[in-house]
Amino acid sequence: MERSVIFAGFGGQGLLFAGQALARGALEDGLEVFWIPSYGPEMRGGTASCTVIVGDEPIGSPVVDRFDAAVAMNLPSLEKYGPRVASGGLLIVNASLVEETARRPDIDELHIACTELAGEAGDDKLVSVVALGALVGRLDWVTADAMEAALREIVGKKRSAALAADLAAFEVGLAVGRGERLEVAAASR
Amino acid sequence: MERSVIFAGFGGQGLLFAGQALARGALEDGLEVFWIPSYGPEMRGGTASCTVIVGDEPIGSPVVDRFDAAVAMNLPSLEKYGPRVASGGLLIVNASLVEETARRPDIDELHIACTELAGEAGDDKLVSVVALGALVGRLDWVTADAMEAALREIVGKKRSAALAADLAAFEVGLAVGRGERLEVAAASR
Amino acid sequence: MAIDPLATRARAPLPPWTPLVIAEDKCKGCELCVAACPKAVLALDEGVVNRLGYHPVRLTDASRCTSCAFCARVCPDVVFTIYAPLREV
Amino acid sequence: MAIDPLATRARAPLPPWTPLVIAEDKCKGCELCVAACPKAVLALDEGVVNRLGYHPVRLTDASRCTSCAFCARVCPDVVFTIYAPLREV
Amino acid sequence: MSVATPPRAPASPRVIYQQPELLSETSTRYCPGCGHGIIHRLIAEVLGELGLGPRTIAVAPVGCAVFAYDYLLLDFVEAPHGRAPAVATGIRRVRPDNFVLMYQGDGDLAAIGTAEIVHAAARGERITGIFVNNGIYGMTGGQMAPTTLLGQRTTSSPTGREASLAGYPIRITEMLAQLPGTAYAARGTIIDPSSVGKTKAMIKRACQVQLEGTGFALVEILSNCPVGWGLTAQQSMDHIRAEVIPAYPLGVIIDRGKRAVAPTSGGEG
Amino acid sequence: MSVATPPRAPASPRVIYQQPELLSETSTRYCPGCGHGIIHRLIAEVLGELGLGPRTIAVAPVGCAVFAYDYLLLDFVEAPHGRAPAVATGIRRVRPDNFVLMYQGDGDLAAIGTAEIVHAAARGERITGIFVNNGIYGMTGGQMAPTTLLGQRTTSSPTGREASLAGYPIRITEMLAQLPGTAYAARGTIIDPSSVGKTKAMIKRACQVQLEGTGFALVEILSNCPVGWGLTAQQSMDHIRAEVIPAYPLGVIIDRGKRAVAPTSGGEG
Amino acid sequence: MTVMHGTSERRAGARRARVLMKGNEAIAEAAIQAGCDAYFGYPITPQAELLEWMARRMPELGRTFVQAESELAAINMALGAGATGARVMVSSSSPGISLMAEGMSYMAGSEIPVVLVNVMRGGPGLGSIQPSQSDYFQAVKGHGHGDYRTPVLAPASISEAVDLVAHAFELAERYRTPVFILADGTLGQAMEPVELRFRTPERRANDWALTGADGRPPRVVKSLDLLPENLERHNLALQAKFQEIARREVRWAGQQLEDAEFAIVAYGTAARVARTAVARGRSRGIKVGLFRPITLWPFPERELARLAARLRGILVVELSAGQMVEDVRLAVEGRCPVAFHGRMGGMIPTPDEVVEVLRSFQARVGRRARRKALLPLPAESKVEPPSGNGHGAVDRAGWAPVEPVEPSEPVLAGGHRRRLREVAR
Amino acid sequence: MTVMHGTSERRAGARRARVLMKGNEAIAEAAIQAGCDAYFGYPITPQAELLEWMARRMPELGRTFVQAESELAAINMALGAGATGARVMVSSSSPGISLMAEGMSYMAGSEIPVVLVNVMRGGPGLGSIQPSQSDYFQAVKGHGHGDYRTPVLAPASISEAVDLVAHAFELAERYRTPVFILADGTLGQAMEPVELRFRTPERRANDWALTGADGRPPRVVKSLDLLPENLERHNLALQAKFQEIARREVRWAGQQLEDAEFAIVAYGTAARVARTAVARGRSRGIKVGLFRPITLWPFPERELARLAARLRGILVVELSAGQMVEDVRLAVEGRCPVAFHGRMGGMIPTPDEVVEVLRSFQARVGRRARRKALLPLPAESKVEPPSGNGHGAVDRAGWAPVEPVEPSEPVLAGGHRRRLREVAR
Ligand SMILES: Cc1ncc(C[n+]2csc(CCOP(=O)(O)OP(=O)(O)O)c2C)c(N)n1
Ligand SMILES: Cc1ncc(C[n+]2csc(CCOP(=O)(O)OP(=O)(O)O)c2C)c(N)n1
Ligand code: SF4
Ligand code: SF4
Ligand code: SF4
Ligand code: SF4
Ligand code: SF4
Ligand code: SF4
Ligand SMILES: [Mg+2]
Ligand SMILES: [Mg+2]
Repeated sequence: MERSVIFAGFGGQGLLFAGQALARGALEDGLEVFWIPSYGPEMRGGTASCTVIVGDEPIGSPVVDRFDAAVAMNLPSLEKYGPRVASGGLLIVNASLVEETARRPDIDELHIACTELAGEAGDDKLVSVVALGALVGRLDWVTADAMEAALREIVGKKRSAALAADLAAFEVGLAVGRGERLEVAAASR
Repeated sequence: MERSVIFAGFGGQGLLFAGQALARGALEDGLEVFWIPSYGPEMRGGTASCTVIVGDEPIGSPVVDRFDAAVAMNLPSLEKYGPRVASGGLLIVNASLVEETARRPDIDELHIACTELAGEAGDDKLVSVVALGALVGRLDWVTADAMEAALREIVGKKRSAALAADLAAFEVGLAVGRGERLEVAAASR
Repeated sequence: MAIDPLATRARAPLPPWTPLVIAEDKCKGCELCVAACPKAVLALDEGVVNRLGYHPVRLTDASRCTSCAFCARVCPDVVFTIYAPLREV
Repeated sequence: MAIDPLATRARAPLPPWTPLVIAEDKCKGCELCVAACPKAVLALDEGVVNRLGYHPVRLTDASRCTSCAFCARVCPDVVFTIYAPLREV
Repeated sequence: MSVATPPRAPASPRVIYQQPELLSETSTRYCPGCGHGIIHRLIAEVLGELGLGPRTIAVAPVGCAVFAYDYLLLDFVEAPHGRAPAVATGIRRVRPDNFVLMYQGDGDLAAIGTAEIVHAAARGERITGIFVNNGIYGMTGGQMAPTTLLGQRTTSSPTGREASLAGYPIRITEMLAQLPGTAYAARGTIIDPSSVGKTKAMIKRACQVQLEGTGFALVEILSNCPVGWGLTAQQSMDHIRAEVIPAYPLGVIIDRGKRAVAPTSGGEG
Repeated sequence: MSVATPPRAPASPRVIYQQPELLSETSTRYCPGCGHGIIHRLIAEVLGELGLGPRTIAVAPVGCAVFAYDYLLLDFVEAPHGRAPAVATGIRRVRPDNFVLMYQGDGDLAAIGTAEIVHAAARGERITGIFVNNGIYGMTGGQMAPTTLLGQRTTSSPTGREASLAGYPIRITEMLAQLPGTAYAARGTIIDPSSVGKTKAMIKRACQVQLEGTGFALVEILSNCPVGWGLTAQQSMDHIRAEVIPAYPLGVIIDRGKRAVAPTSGGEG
Repeated sequence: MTVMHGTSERRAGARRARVLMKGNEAIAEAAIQAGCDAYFGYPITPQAELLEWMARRMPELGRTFVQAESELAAINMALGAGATGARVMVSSSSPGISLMAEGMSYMAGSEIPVVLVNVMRGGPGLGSIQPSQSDYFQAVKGHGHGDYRTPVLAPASISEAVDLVAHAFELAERYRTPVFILADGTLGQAMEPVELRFRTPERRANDWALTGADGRPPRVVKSLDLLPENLERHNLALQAKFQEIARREVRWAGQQLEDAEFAIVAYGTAARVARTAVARGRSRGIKVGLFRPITLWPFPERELARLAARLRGILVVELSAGQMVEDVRLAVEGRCPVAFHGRMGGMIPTPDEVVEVLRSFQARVGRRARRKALLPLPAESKVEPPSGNGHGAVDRAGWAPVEPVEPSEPVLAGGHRRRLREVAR
Repeated sequence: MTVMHGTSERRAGARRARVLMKGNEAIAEAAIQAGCDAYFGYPITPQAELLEWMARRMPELGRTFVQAESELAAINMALGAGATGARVMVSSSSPGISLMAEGMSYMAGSEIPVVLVNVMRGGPGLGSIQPSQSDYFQAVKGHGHGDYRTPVLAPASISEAVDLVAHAFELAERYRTPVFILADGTLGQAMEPVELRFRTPERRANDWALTGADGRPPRVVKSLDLLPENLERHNLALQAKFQEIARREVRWAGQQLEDAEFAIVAYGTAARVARTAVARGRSRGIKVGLFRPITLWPFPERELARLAARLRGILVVELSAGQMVEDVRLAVEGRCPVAFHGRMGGMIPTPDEVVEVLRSFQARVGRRARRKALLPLPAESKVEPPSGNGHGAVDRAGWAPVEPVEPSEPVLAGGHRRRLREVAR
């Protein structure tokens, strides 16, 4: 079974990083995974996105008709990818920047004030890590342990302060995703 | 019927010119004709040659297995093209530079002291024009009138001295080719 | 046409007047204008994220702006329109 | 090796001696050597056509040749081999 | 988008600065603080002031400025990477009455397009070239350019450019200025309001040179690439002042004036 | 073929001049009086004297000298037209202990290969280049080259080169000499015994520069193309003296000596 | 249109205006007479005389001649001039053509008309300067990157080259596309009598060309679009154009195909050899005809497919290791055996050599037919009188009738075809 | 060898050493591990990371990295380095590859080994930087001038790319030829788990390479020969080599072909889409399998021909307007209908889209079969157990047996074939 998620938002929100962390988490869990960014000049200044496909078998098609999950970190991303979430799928929206909703009763829509939560965890730039945590917490595609190992691996030991911040942001998101912090997550509509 | 002749010798002997004159003569006579030089760096300093194919219908193949006639203005040319003259064909050899013969009883081999004859006509550089005259005189592929018109056309009116020399050299060769000046033309063996 | 030399100096604009207009949605928050402003009256508005995802620049004190257009000269995104300073009539 | 500095000067060649040898079949009759020869002792042999189709150069007066090798220096076709001049022993 | 009319000002106040007419309303795809935007604006201003917009045929490079045609309201053709001078030559020769402008980055002009720029200059083509030297390949992700400074880190010189492996920076505008076909060559920058003004004057002169028909004209502009350099926009301007200008001195390198070697015959035939 | 032993001289006389060992016995395909032959011989002499023959990897151009490998007894690779400096760079980098020689005509080096020569010089590649400037495309039948003099008739400038249409001659060696990677650049000729000697000294120095490891070395040689110029061999030499040298002055243009900008690290990696 | 096979008419007006011209020069003059505004080139054998002719004539006429610093520069000068709507020609020979791959792809992508002449020589690499046809693949399939096709015209005589030059400009401008003329060293270097039937195609209104945005919105000539959806749309429009060309612009000529059991398929110089070989083969009892593609792309595939169905075999003759033979096989698709004979590196097969190959092919096909009963000659195979194929490209002697046939495979499936239809040109 | 379709074994050793690597970087590191001595390149999206990886790693290892001034320079630096026998890689993307046409032709002609990676993007012209397969023709047919072929390897996963890099060096050196690796933007930009199964091919004695004529006669690496007879001989030797490669080096992989009525033929990224489409198609009742060429040249034509004989139809899927489909048709030669579905300009078809096309194709083929009775499924069509095709390039899941078949047309006739035989390699 292949499951796909797209992370989308402004460049600079750390979306590619979040996607890579998820991919590495999947690897840690012994899964197959495929990560592909939108690349090229539009990366700079404009919008950024990446797709992660996780599966038990080597990933086939790199293109996804409908996403099992989407993380929309700004309004254009919500507008673009909200409609492309598969029925029954998950949509995470960065409530710190976006007030709109996807108006899709058939999906699980989670609005999270990523900036505030990231700030609470120590660094309000780590918005995508919060969203990643929520995704992992909500869907259980990858274990939280694997994700932590992945973050440790990617961020590296040398930058321990950065690592601590990332782990904290991830934990906050995880809690939200698991429904342990209901107050900051707003369901759709 | 297509008929082919190759003019071959050293660069600087005027072989391409002679071939072109023949081609233009053919044109004057309303025939079809095809002229192709050996081209490229080996033209300079080394050897030069050109092939002329004359016919009643547009010329087909530009390559010739066996030549109906060959003009060999130096020894390497005799060695190379002597054997490629078709049986019954004509071989004209520049006796001023070449003493050897093709040893081919099956062809008409004409040895002409081109330098001397050209000198006699006024310019001892015009060796190939003498040979051309002989060819035309011997074979009648093209009329002498057409050849004269062709030379006039090519050499041009402005260079009347050059034209006169060319015409004279051609006439001498023509006479030899027609057998009117037997003393300077030696048949093979 | 960058500067219209034929524009009449006579008609002063009616108040309220502003020395410059900021095309907020074109600003990319690079702060080049902030550094270039001799009067230090430009600053990013950290509270806002514009259409492009940046904090746009704001004129913090219109009264101190001299319409020198330094900001406009260094701005890569043609965010500014500058008006002649108000004449004390 | 262009010039062998170790070559002994002691052993003079036996006569008949020649200051230079011309590789006749390599000559292209360009006459650069003719122009370069300070003694004017080189000329084309118009009576001969060599393997390449040119009139090769000839040393017209060996006795006046000084073995200066100017001809060899300008010859593009390495036609000359030059020997040291005969010493009046 | 905000409109550039001041609020509640019925009689229009005198505009000191506004968006040049030859610049489109579109937001550029350039990163925040990128000099390409400033330079585009200067071109629009100069062409506007000289009234050349309707006569201009422009050539876009391959580099971050590849979308120049989206921003400058001019007839445009897109050249293959580095070949703008050849493309401009083609236009020049068949359209003697048009104004021909080309825009190139340093990778475009000084690396892959070296032969084309040298020969366009050698031919003295009546072309005005804008050469944006940001010492890096911006568009492809910040690799080393021929103009990258020694020691500068880029994605393809991760430990800093080393002469023994990657050679020396090239001052190509000085090289081109040597050619008699080059009527005008200058180097400016855009690090502050004053240098922006001077650069604009250079661009204007380079355009006039084309109109005078005396030969090839080029303005090199030391620009920045905050993203590629890993600096903020303002830091990048400071870096130009401190490091780049010493290596690439500013000023007019050559201006043969009207006495320049003019074409021996009338036109471009 | 005649053998270079003097007739009837039992004890071998002292040889003052003979065919260099690195030159093959083959007659060249060059036209009578063509300078390429002289220059080949000088190269053979210099490499022989420096003992570099067995270490040399040479790069042949596309031009009349394309057959250089038939005449010089060296390891050779044939470069595409104009690309010899890139080809030589490739060799240089993977064979740090070999001597790398390249030979180029003016069409090859100064037209199609402009980018490659500029950047090989800019990188300061340890390569020795021989640049035969005969002001024409010899091999293809005498067309105009970038170095063709103004007013000179060629098969592609039948009424004489006109600057307005075909641009100005390029002094590319001077341009290259500007680059810090160029350790040595000089211009010689081969019009008489004395200039042949001086040119040989330049070639020798250009080879030594490579051995010293200080950068790129180039010797431009003003040569002739009697066939392309429509002159006899000697007339062509006179033409060089009268017309070409004034436009392309002889001499050492730069010799940074041992103090040249040496590679910052040891080798070619 | 072609004069190569013209016979009786030709002799009739024997002394009418014909001039002896070198192929390279005739092509150049034909371009000039066709109204060529600008020529850009770089010297290379065996096409140097083309450039030299232009160097002399164009300035005389006040038109543009530039000897570029390289083939790369030449093709990009053409790109610039072409983008203004000028009539532009570029010429080179094989290695120089390789250097133009990027430029050609750009021009195809940004729909800039230009005529590019390749006077082919032997390869690969520096190869030789002797005639060859080994750039067929390059011209017809894969020169530059990306999905594009270039019309390729292959003259077999100098007179035909003259005709095709004007036609090439027409195609280039009608379809806004680069067009190849694929000649070879023989055609470039030879002299033949040329009838001065020059032609100047009409100019069309170029509502896309760059002239300065004076009183109209700016125009952009480009191939870039970073949005895949847009770039696909652009590509679909290009493909629709290519299909239109494929439908409308096929040219070929036949000779003695009416009763033929075998056909030689050959173009250019190889077709001349084949023509002589056909005559000799006939005189030796082989019922053979000549099928000569004049457009190599679009390849006359329907016509050949139809012909193949009633042949016992096809022999493809090329001055190459076998390139066009792939297109022949794609057209024939097993309808009859296809054999190949080629020479390389500047060699040209002699007519006798071809007849020899034909003989041995005939013998093998005979055996094969008996063994596999694969090749019954269609009983209804009927000879029709000579007639045009709609484009005037009929050789005067001999002709094989062409009726519209169903396109052979591949079927363009589903979405692709639909999208193609959706795109208006 | 390929890991793309690997399934159970994979899960078994789930936690064994795998790293997440970007395709571009994995290719670069694979080259390094394969002993690459020198890399020459020029930045271009979407392959820039390959160059950047080399920029970092090669100097660390004391090997050669040069960022050339252009792609032209890069390929010619490779030519020089390759001529000394060094193991050399060059990479670029579509427009940059076009600029290498002349250099590649020279290297093919002068038999210089080099590996050239093309991370394809949308074209033509500047096009886009999104993935595409529209340089198939270029790589497989007509890049440079002259008669030559380049082996072309097309990985469909990053792990396979790693394997094929080492294999490419082997091929390049064994046959003294440039070799293409044809990837696309997806493969270059994506990250996948890669098993670190790097491999260093053995070095061979290079008795032709340039090292300085020290104690041996000088060597010349060149492609020029002005004597047509000689150049033809050289070309015949090259052709003999290409035939040997065609005979020995074909690679392909199959999946669920045993009982297939339809096959999708696709390579690279398109094959990944096809793989998912096959699974979905099967789940919707279409008996479909996947035939995935790994070598695009030599194309697995015999294998596909044999397969085609027992299929009802073949659907070719490409990220192009239809290029490989020509080689498929050449192989199939009418044995079954061939349909095509492609996307362009950076678009990638979705699996559902492919299934949809397959369905409509199925419907049309059904009608067609009834009408023309063209397509009886061979009764003896028998499924054999998975086994190798001799080169280890078998996908783990699914396999179609290959038995040697007679080569299809064209017959190489007479002299040509004979001359080919005469030439010793
Ligand atoms: C033939 C070719 N090679 C490489 C590229 C990739 N490419 C695009 S832009 C660019 C360089 C940009 O650098 P520069 O010219 O300095 O412009 P900047 O982006 O810095 O403004 C390159 C190499 C290309 N598009 N075409
Ligand atoms: C790509 C390419 N373009 C053009 C040619 C044709 N060509 C061969 S030699 C040459 C120029 C030779 O001129 P130059 O370099 O000055 O050498 P010369 O013959 O004068 O010594 C040219 C253009 C070629 N072989 N390859
Ligand atoms: S006009 Fe001058 S003072 Fe006013 S904001 Fe701009 S820079 Fe500052
Ligand atoms: S310079 Fe322009 S874009 Fe930058 S912050 Fe100021 S207004 Fe915004
Ligand atoms: S060695 Fe000197 S004197 Fe003797 S022939 Fe030669 S140039 Fe003349
Ligand atoms: S210079 Fe050499 S080739 Fe020329 S004439 Fe003298 S000996 Fe002969
Ligand atoms: S990458 Fe650099 S040059 Fe390009 S837009 Fe961004 S800052 Fe400007
Ligand atoms: S053409 Fe010119 S350069 Fe070439 S060999 Fe002849 S004289 Fe020398
Ligand atoms: Mg740059
Ligand atoms: Mg020259």
